[in-house]
Amino acid sequence: MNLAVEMAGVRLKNPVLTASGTFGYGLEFAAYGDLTALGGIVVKGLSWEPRKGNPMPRVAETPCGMLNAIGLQNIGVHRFVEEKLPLLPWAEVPVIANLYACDVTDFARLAEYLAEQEGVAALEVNISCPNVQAGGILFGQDPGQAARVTRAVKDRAGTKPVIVKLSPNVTDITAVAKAAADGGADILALINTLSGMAVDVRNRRPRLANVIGGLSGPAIKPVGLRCVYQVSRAVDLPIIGLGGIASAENVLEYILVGAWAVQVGTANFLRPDMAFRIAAELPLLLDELGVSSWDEFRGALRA
Amino acid sequence: MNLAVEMAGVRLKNPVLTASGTFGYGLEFAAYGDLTALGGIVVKGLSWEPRKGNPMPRVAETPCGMLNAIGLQNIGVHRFVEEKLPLLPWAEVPVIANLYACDVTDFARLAEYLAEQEGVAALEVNISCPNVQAGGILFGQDPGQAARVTRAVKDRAGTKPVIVKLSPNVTDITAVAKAAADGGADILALINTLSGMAVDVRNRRPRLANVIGGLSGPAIKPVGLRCVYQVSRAVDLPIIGLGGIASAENVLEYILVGAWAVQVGTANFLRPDMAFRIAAELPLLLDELGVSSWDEFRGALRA
Amino acid sequence: MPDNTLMAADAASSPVCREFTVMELRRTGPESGSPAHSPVGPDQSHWLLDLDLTAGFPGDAGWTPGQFVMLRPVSWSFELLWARPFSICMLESGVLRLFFQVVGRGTRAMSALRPGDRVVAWGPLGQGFALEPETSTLLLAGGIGLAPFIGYARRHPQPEKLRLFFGHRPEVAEYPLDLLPQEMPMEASRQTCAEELACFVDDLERRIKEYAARQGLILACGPHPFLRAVQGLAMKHRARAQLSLENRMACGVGACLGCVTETTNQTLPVKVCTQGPVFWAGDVHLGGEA
Amino acid sequence: MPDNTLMAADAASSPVCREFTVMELRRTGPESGSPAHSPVGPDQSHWLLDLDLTAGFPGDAGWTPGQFVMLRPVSWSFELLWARPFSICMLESGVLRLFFQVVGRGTRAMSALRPGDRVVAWGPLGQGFALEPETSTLLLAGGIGLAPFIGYARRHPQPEKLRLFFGHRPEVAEYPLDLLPQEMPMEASRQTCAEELACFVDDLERRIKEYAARQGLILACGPHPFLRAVQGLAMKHRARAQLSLENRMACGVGACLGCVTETTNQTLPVKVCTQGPVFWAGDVHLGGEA
Ligand SMILES: Cc1cc2nc3c(=O)[nH]c(=O)nc-3n(C[C@H](O)[C@H](O)[C@H](O)COP(=O)(O)OP(=O)(O)OC[C@H]3O[C@@H](n4cnc5c(N)ncnc54)[C@H](O)[C@@H]3O)c2cc1C
Ligand SMILES: Cc1cc2nc3c(=O)[nH]c(=O)nc-3n(C[C@H](O)[C@H](O)[C@H](O)COP(=O)(O)OP(=O)(O)OC[C@H]3O[C@@H](n4cnc5c(N)ncnc54)[C@H](O)[C@@H]3O)c2cc1C
Ligand SMILES: Cc1cc2nc3c(=O)[nH]c(=O)nc-3n(C[C@H](O)[C@H](O)[C@H](O)COP(=O)(O)O)c2cc1C
Ligand SMILES: Cc1cc2nc3c(=O)[nH]c(=O)nc-3n(C[C@H](O)[C@H](O)[C@H](O)COP(=O)(O)O)c2cc1C
Ligand code: FES
Ligand code: FES
Repeated sequence: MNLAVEMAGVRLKNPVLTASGTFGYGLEFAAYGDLTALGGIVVKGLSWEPRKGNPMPRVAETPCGMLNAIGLQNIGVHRFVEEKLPLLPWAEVPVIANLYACDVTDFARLAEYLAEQEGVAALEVNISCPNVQAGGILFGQDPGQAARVTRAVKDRAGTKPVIVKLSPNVTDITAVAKAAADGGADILALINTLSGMAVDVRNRRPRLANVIGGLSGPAIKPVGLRCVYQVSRAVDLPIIGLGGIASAENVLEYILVGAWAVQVGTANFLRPDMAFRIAAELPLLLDELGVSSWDEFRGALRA
Repeated sequence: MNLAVEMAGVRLKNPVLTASGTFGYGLEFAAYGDLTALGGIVVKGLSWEPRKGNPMPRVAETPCGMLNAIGLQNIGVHRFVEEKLPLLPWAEVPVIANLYACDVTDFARLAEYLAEQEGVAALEVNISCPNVQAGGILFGQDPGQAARVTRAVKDRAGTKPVIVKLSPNVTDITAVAKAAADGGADILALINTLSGMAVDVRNRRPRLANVIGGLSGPAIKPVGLRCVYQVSRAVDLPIIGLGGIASAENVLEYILVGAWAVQVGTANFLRPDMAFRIAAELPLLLDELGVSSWDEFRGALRA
Repeated sequence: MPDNTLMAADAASSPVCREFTVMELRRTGPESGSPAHSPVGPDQSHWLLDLDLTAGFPGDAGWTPGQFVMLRPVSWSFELLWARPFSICMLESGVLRLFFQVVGRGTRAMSALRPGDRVVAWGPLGQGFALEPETSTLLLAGGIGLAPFIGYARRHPQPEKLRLFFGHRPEVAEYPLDLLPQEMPMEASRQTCAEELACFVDDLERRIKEYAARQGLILACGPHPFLRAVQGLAMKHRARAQLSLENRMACGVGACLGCVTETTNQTLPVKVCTQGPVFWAGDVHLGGEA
Repeated sequence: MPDNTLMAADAASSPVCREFTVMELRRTGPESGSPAHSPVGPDQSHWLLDLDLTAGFPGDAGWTPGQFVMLRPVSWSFELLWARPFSICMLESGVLRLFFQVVGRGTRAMSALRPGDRVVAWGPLGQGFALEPETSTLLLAGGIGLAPFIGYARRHPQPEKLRLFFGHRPEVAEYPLDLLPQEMPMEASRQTCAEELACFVDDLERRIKEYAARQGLILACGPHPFLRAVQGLAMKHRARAQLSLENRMACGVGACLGCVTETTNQTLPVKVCTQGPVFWAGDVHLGGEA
C-alpha cells in the first residue's frame, strides 16, 4: 500500500518520524541508515541561546524505560541553522525543528527565525517547560498558557505548520489539546515524558542530579496510547503519536487509536538503526495484516 | 533494627502491607505464607452493594507492567464483614478496608458501617472513582471533591484512622494531597494506577473490554517515587508509598523518598509468596546497608 | 454456595509456591529429539517440560487431573510480568511434567529453557475433572487440550472405561500419545479445512449423543470454539459434561479477578482459577472471547 | 573546534550496527575454563567474550585502541533498555574480543551468554588513544581498565617502547595478561587495603614524573578515582597524559547527551561517547561522580 501521509501540508513518505532529543541533529545516525528513508526527522530541542543543560548524572535506566533530565543542552538555534541544517538532506526528508523556551517572547523569536529557514518543514513546540513569567508552572499543564504560547508561535510561523507537543502530566489532556487547537496548532504531537524519579538506596542519592526527570520507553506506551485515543476523539486535528514505540507493530497500535504519524524516541538508543528498521518493516507488516490504506486503518479501533 | 512503624495510631510490625485489589481478601494467600508476618493487609475495594465489575477481558500484560479494568467486582461490604473478616487474623495483623463508592453518601455509609467493625484497623478511601453526582469526573482529580469525600468519611469513621489513596493522573498531586489533609485524612496512600490502554492490531480490538484501564507494576515505579517525594515535602502526614514495588530494595526506595510504609501490589501476581518474601528480606537488607532506625532513614535522600 | 466454602475446598489441596529446576525440555513432533537449546522452533511447536519436584511439591495424592500450575521462569524478571497457567500433565515419581505449545512470547521463552534453569511454580490450583471409576467416560480433547487428559487417563483406575476423541490441526506426531495408557481406546481426527471441521463436529455430536444416552460422563478441554460446540451439543442432548476453561490469568490464586466467567447460578462472575477451570457445562456462560 | 568537524572525524571511522553471534565466553581467573553456561559466578567475575565478525564489522584497519562498542544481547528485550559500552580489547582475524567484569545487572546477564546467542553491537565508537610509535609510552591501567591496553599493546609497532603499570584489587589471575605482547615490560601491583593504595599512588607519581621528564606519553584507563589521581599527578608534573572516561552511556552515538563531561576549552559539556572517551588530561574536568 501507499505509505505516504499528508498532514497540514507536510508530506511524509511514511509515518515513521524520530522524536526530539533521541535522534540528535539527525547526522549522528547517518552511519546507521538512510536518513531519507524516514518519514521525518525531529531534531533536538532548540533554544535561542546555547544551553549547558543539567548537571550529571542525567540519565537512569528503569524497568522497561529510562529517566532523563538533560535540561535541554543544545547548541542554540543559530548554530543549528548554520552548522547542522545544511548537512541534513532536508530536500528529501522533512526536518522538523523542536522549540524550547521559558517565556512567550523567546518562543516567538525562535518561531520567527526558524520560519525563514527553507530547510525547516515544520515547527514543533515543546510546551513541557516552565513558564518563568508565570512562576514556573509548565506551559503544557495549563490550557490558557498552552493556547497563548501556541498563538505566539503560530503568528510568527508564516507558512510553516505548527505542531504542539503535549505533556501527559495533566489531569485532562483533552483540555490542553483543545486549547492548543484554539491557539492555532496545525498538528498535535503526544506524549512527552512522564514525570518520574529513581533513587539509589546504597548511597541515598537520586539517580538524576536534577532529582526529577522524564520517564520514556516501552514502559509508558500504555499511557501514550490512551492519550492519543482520548485526544483523537476530542479534537479535530491530525495527531503524531509517540511514547514507547519500538517496533512496526507499535507504530500500528498508535495509528489504530487515531494517530496520523508517529515518532520513535527512546528506542533509538536500543540500537541506532531502530528507526530505519521500523520504517522498513512497516510495509511488510501492513501486507501481512491486509491493510489497504491509512484512511481505512487509522482510528479503526473496534471499541 | 526494630522494624515496627506507628502511624496515626496504627501499629505495624513492619512497613510491608499489601495493596488493595492485588491480595484478594487476604485469605487467598494464606497457603503461601504467614499472614501475620505482614505489616498489614489492605483488602479488595468494597462497595455498599455487591458489584459485578466490567466485562472480560479485564487484564492485559504490558512491558514491565499490566493494565486492569476489573471494575471493582466485589461481594459488597456486608458479606465481607460476615464471611471474610472473621477468618482473617485481624488481632495479629492490621486489616485495612478499602472503600469504593460513586457518591459521597455511599462513602459515608460505608465508613459508618466499617467503623463499627472491631476487625478493621483503618479505612482506606479509594478516590479514583467517578463522582456520578459531579458528572463523572473522578473524586481524586479535583481537590475540592477530594476534600469533601475525605471529610464525609472522616466524620463517620469514629476512632478509625482514615487513609486517602491518591491518583497520579493529575496535574499537581500535592494539591489533591493538601485537600485530603484539609478534609481530615490521617494518612495518605499513593499511587493508584496510571490511566492507560493497549490494543491488538490483528483483531483491531482494545485489550481491555473497558478500553481504558489502570497501569501498574514495575513500569510505574518512577512515577510512584516522584509522587511520594513531592507529597512528602508538601504535606505533613504519614505516607504509604506504592507503585511497582517488587523487592525489599524497592521498599527502601520509597522510604528513602519519604514513605512511612509501603504496599506491595501487582508483584503479588508474580509469585503469591512475594509479599512474605519481601517482608522477610527487609531486615537482612537493612542490616547490610547499616540502617539503624526508620527515623534515620526515612526521607533521608541526599538531594 | 458461599464463596468461603469453595475457599476451604481450595485450601484442602494445599498449593505451594517454590522454585524448581528444569530437568528436561523435549520437543515433540517431527523435530522431536532436537536438543532443547536449539534455536526456538517454528510457531506452535509442542514441548514436554519436566521439573524436578524433589524440593517438595505435593505428591500424587494431593492433586486431581484438570488442576493446573502457574509457572514463571526466574529469568523473566519483569518484562513478562505474569506467570502462565499450564495443566498438570503428569505428576509422578518426583517429576512434574507439563505439555505446552508455543503460542506467544511466554511460551516461546519457555521453549528456550535449558536443564538446570530455575522456574517458580505454584499449585496444584483449581478444581479438576470429576472422576467416576465405574462410569463410561468420554474425553474430548482439542489440540493442546490433550494435556490434562494424559494425567487423567494415567490415574484412572479403569482406563478401559475411558474413550478419548482427539481433534487436532497440527500433525498427530506433535502429540505424545505414547504417554496414554494402552487400555484406553482412542481416536484422533485431524482438521485442516472447513469441511473436515464440519465432519468433526458431526462426529462429536454422534458421540455426545451416545454417551448422553447411556448416562456417561463427558469431559472436554480445548480451544474456546471447541468448548462452545461441546457445550451446545451437551445441552441439546442433555449429557453430563464438564468443560475446562482456559481464561487468561494473572495470579492463579483468586486475587486479581482477571479470569472470571459468568455462570448460570451465581450473580457475581466467578473466578476460573479457583472455582474452575473445570465447570459443568450447564453452569457456565462461555463468552464470545476467543 | 566546531561540533561538525568532530562529527566528520567520527564518520571517518564509519561505525556499523549489526547482529553478531557469540563464539565463546570464557571466565578468566581462578575458575577459568568453567563452561560459559555454568551458573553465574560470584560478583566481579571477569570474562572474555568473543564475537564472530564474519557478518562484517570494520576490520583491523578501521579502528583505534581506546575506541569502544555498544553491546546488547538480543534476549534483553526491553527490561534492560540500554546497550552497554565496552572497550575493544582485540579485533583480529574476524573476531571481536571484549574483556568485561560483572558489576551489575547487564554484565551479569552477559555472563550467561552462550555460544550461538545473538547480540547487537555497534562501533567502533569514539576517539581512541594517541599512538606515537617512537615515543616512550606509559600505560596506566586500573582493574578492568586493562581492556583497551591489550589491543593497544598488540597493535603497537614497537611494544618495547611501552611499559604497563597495572593496579588491581582482584587477584592478578583474573586478568588475561597472557594476551599482552612479551616485549612490553609490565608491573602489576595489587591493592587490598588503604596502605597499599597509598603506596600505589606514590609509585604512580614516581613513574608519571619520570615520563614527564623524558617527554613520554602517558595513557590511563580505570575507575574514576584512579583517573582523578592520574590527572592530578599529570598536571602537577606537566606530563602529556590521556585519560579514558567511563561515563554512563545510553546511546553511544552522541544523541542522548547523557554521557557528557565538562571540559576546560568548550562552553557546552562535551559528549564522552563521540568526543571521548579519551581526552587529554588537561582538557577535561572530572566531576565528583563515582
Ligand atoms: C487452566 C489452564 C490450563 C492451561 N493448560 C495448558 C497446557 O497444559 N498447555 C498449554 O500449552 N497451554 C495451556 N494453557 C494455555 C496457556 O496458559 C497459554 O497458551 C499461555 O498462557 C500463553 O502464553 P504466551 O505468553 O505464550 O502467549 P501470550 O503472548 O500471552 O498470548 C498469545 C496469544 O494467546 C492468547 N492467550 C494467551 N493466554 C491465553 C489464555 N490463557 N487463554 C486464551 N488465550 C490466551 C493471547 O490473547 C494471544 O492472542 C492453559 C491455560 C489455562 C487457563
Ligand atoms: C567507553 C567505555 C568503555 C568501557 N569498557 C569496558 C570494558 O572493556 N570492560 C568492562 O568490564 N567495562 C567497561 N566499561 C564499563 C561498563 O560499560 C559498565 O561496567 C557496564 O555498563 C555496567 O553495566 P551493568 O548493567 O552491569 O551495571 P549497572 O547495573 O548499569 O550498574 C552497576 C553499577 O555500576 C555503575 N555503572 C554502570 N555503568 C557505569 C558506567 N558506564 N560508568 C560508571 N559507573 C557505571 C552503576 O551506577 C552501578 O553502581 C566501559 C565503559 C565505557 C563508557
Ligand atoms: C534523552 C531524551 C531527551 C529528550 N529531549 C527532548 C527535547 O529536547 N524536546 C522534546 O520535545 N522532547 C524531548 N524528549 C522526549 C521525547 O521526544 C519523547 O516525547 C519521549 O521520550 C516519549 O517517547 P519515547 O518513549 O518513544 O522515548 C526527550 C527524551 C529523551 C529520552
Ligand atoms: C488487578 C488490580 C485491582 C486493583 N483494585 C484496586 C481496588 O479495588 N482499590 C484500590 O484502591 N486500588 C486497586 N488497585 C490499585 C493497586 O492497589 C495499586 O494502587 C496499584 O496497582 C499500583 O501499585 P502496584 O504497581 O504495586 O500494583 C488494583 C490494582 C490491580 C492491578
Ligand atoms: S487469575 Fe487472578 S483471580 Fe483468577
Ligand atoms: S551516550 Fe548518548 S550522547 Fe553519549
